[in-house]
Amino acid sequence: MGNVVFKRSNGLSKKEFSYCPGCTHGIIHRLVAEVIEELGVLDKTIGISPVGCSVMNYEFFNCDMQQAAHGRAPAVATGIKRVRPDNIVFSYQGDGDLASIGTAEIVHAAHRSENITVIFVNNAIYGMTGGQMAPTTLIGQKTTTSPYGRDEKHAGKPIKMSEMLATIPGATYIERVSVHDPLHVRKAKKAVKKAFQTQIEGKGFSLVEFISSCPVNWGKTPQDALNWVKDNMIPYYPLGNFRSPEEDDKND
Amino acid sequence: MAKVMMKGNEAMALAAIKGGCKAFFGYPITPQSELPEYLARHMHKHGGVFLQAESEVAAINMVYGASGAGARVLTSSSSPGIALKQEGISYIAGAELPAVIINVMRGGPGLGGIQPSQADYKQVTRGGGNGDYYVLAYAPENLQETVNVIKEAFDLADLYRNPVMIAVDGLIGQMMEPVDLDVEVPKRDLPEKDWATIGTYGKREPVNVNSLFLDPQDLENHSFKLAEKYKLMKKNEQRYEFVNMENAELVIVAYGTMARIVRSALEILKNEGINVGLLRPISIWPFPEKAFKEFPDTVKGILTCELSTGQMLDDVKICNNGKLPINFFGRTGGMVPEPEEIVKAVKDMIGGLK
Amino acid sequence: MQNKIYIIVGHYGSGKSEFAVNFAKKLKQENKEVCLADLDIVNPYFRSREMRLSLIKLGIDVISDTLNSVKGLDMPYLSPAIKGQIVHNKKNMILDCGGDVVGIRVLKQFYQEIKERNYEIYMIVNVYRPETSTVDKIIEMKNKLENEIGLSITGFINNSNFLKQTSIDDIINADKLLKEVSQKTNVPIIYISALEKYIKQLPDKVSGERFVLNLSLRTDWL
Amino acid sequence: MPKGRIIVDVDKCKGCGLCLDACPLHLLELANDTVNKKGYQPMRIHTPEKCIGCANCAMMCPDVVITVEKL
Repeated sequence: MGNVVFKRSNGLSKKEFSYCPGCTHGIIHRLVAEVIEELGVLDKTIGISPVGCSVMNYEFFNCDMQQAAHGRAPAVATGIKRVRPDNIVFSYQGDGDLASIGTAEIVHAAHRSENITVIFVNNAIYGMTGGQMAPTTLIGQKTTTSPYGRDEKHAGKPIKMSEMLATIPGATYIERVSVHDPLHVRKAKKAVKKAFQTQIEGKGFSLVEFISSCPVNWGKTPQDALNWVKDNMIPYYPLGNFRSPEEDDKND
Repeated sequence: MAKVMMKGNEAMALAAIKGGCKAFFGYPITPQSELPEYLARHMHKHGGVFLQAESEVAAINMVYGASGAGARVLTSSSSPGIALKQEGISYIAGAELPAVIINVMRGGPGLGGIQPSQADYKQVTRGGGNGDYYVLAYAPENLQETVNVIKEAFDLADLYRNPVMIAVDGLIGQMMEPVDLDVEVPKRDLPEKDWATIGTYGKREPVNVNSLFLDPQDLENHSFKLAEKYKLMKKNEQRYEFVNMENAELVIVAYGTMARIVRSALEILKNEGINVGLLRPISIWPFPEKAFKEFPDTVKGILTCELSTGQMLDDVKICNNGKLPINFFGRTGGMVPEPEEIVKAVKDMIGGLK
Repeated sequence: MQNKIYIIVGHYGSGKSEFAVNFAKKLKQENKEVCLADLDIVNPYFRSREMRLSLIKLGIDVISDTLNSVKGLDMPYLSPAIKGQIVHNKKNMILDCGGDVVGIRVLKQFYQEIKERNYEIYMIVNVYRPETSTVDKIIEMKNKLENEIGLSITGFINNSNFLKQTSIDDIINADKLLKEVSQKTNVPIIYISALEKYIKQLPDKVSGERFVLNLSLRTDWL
Repeated sequence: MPKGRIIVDVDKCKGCGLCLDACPLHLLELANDTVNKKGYQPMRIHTPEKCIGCANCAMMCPDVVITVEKL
């Protein structure tokens, strides 16, 4: 027997993911689960499932979960965290959920610097409802509700949530990551860990934005979808840190 | 604590604290803002949480989260705000979470006005949001009854794992009245909250607070389970008061502030030798249908009085089932009638019956 | 005789507006020129402006908001005529404030003008309100109110009641409490106010001039 | 001697192929000649003796079906 260097995290349940082949929700779930387990907080973590493709992720995380109304996960997280400040609370939200219907909730959770962690999955499309335009859909990108390609004169330019949230004084840690190759997956995990550490240390609001893919609704093979992330999404949604606790410490 | 003079909104806030409320999430709206203001000043002294949310929508979803995490939670608002909260209320009912919601009703529709109204009757008693559900709803008529029912509401919410709404009109929120906050109210035998998300701490399997049932068979099962619960509430939680029913030739059905005005009208009528009774629903859902079987034979008609254009009227019609003639008297938009107007409506009806 | 400004302050719900309306009528009956200014921007109901029409009929000026509302307005919209009346000094003015410290914040903008005039600041007390239920609490409330206005309270009005459930003993007990406050603070009790039926039964020993209240904002059936 | 070994939960693999490009030595392929219980073409390692146990495949696997050992 060799030395096991990688195995399925106990932060995940035994249940198989219901996602389409090649959907990066699975990678992101794994990273969150691994971090929670490695930080030793799995048994006191409470997660919040959104509305979207990951609506049923309460079945996949091996911790207590609440399923929230569309966009309201930050409010639900606030309710939980305020009455149970010693628990670790995270929400998991897609771009329709967080960047469209739930903009008020995410902005104000950041503004109050709620001591929660938000996992934001941006794949530039509404996956669950059948490939409609999202607020993050790229200019020219064809979806079922932007059949001629997103026209900025009609639908505006894609919203950059991390940049926007980073302008909020209460936001403590904001980072955008991608999972299109192993190197970036490893970087992404560090960001998730940092986000949860920010919460564990009581420093306030943390959010990690994942640039993600949707092979099925984009009409691409899983690998082509990741290439599209690299070639089209990342140039518009630059990766990196937008806000960190250290920076806040410096400014204090 | 002895009797004190309190304003309705602050008495309701204190009653919630006395009822074991540990968290409040809300958003200001007239005429209930003194309630969150009171809790902002006092909640922390009782180890509770007060948070002003960014909207009613957020507030009710915070209630969902906190309740799902096992806390006794309150939110309050007024009619248009309650409309915004319906999304969350539906989720709370669907996920079978307890919550207490106070609705200090004002005139509508739309922005309406800020004066007292009972025009939310249907919003309150028909579930209000999407799906097959009801909220247990009480419409008390004075501060003592309001305070008592709020204290009890937290137990009832926990017992049935369902939202409980206290629907009072703006006058009850704004008026002063003597009240004793420490009147004993019935306690219920409450089960452990083993469904609450408080972390597994290695002691049990993870739990999930949820209202999603994608398999229609599962959702039907869930809906029938909820329906059984509502049947039980209908059986056990109907609450009403009869006033002056002996030999009454007419029964007025009225609740809340309207019932107070009717009481004065009954006195005037009595002095004129006209015997009229009052059925005062205290629970408006479940509606006190049992009461309609208890009317004496002398009753020849029913007059429904509301601060609306006629909403409870439908429930009165259902319970009456075509037996007796029914008239309606209502003022709305924040207009509150004088007892004399009801006296006239009674006389008109009696005249018509003869 | 010089016109005065009477500023009515106190814990909210202690009966300021009912007193203010009755006080305005009393002054009018004494053949004085009266202007009642409703400065309550905190409460949406039971404000003295609800009596605007009947008071105007009696020859009493009523000013409140820029829309001259009676009921149903919950915007502050403070009328500029309030300051005008204070400055012109042509009438006795009653400034009916909202409750607590929050309610009298609005007075600050008239501070200079009030200071230069002959004024009384009456603190209405209902000792059956939980936040003015003891000697210490009443004094604490008095101090808070004075700190907010920057002016001293010149008299107490004992308006202690349980509405329809009031007994004479309730009023007598309140009198004892307020006497102690008065002794400790050197602020006199100006009036003891109650419905006529109670005033008639009051023993001689209670402090303050008897002031008969006729409830006008709260209807009989309530 | 291989430096590493991967153990694949074959019946949970969805055959998405993201692991294929992740393997620096291109040791992985989708099995053209078989389907798993789910009806997918599962991935497999064609030259296991060259595996270095880098876990890049596991990094990219959205269904977390790969266990990696260093030998």
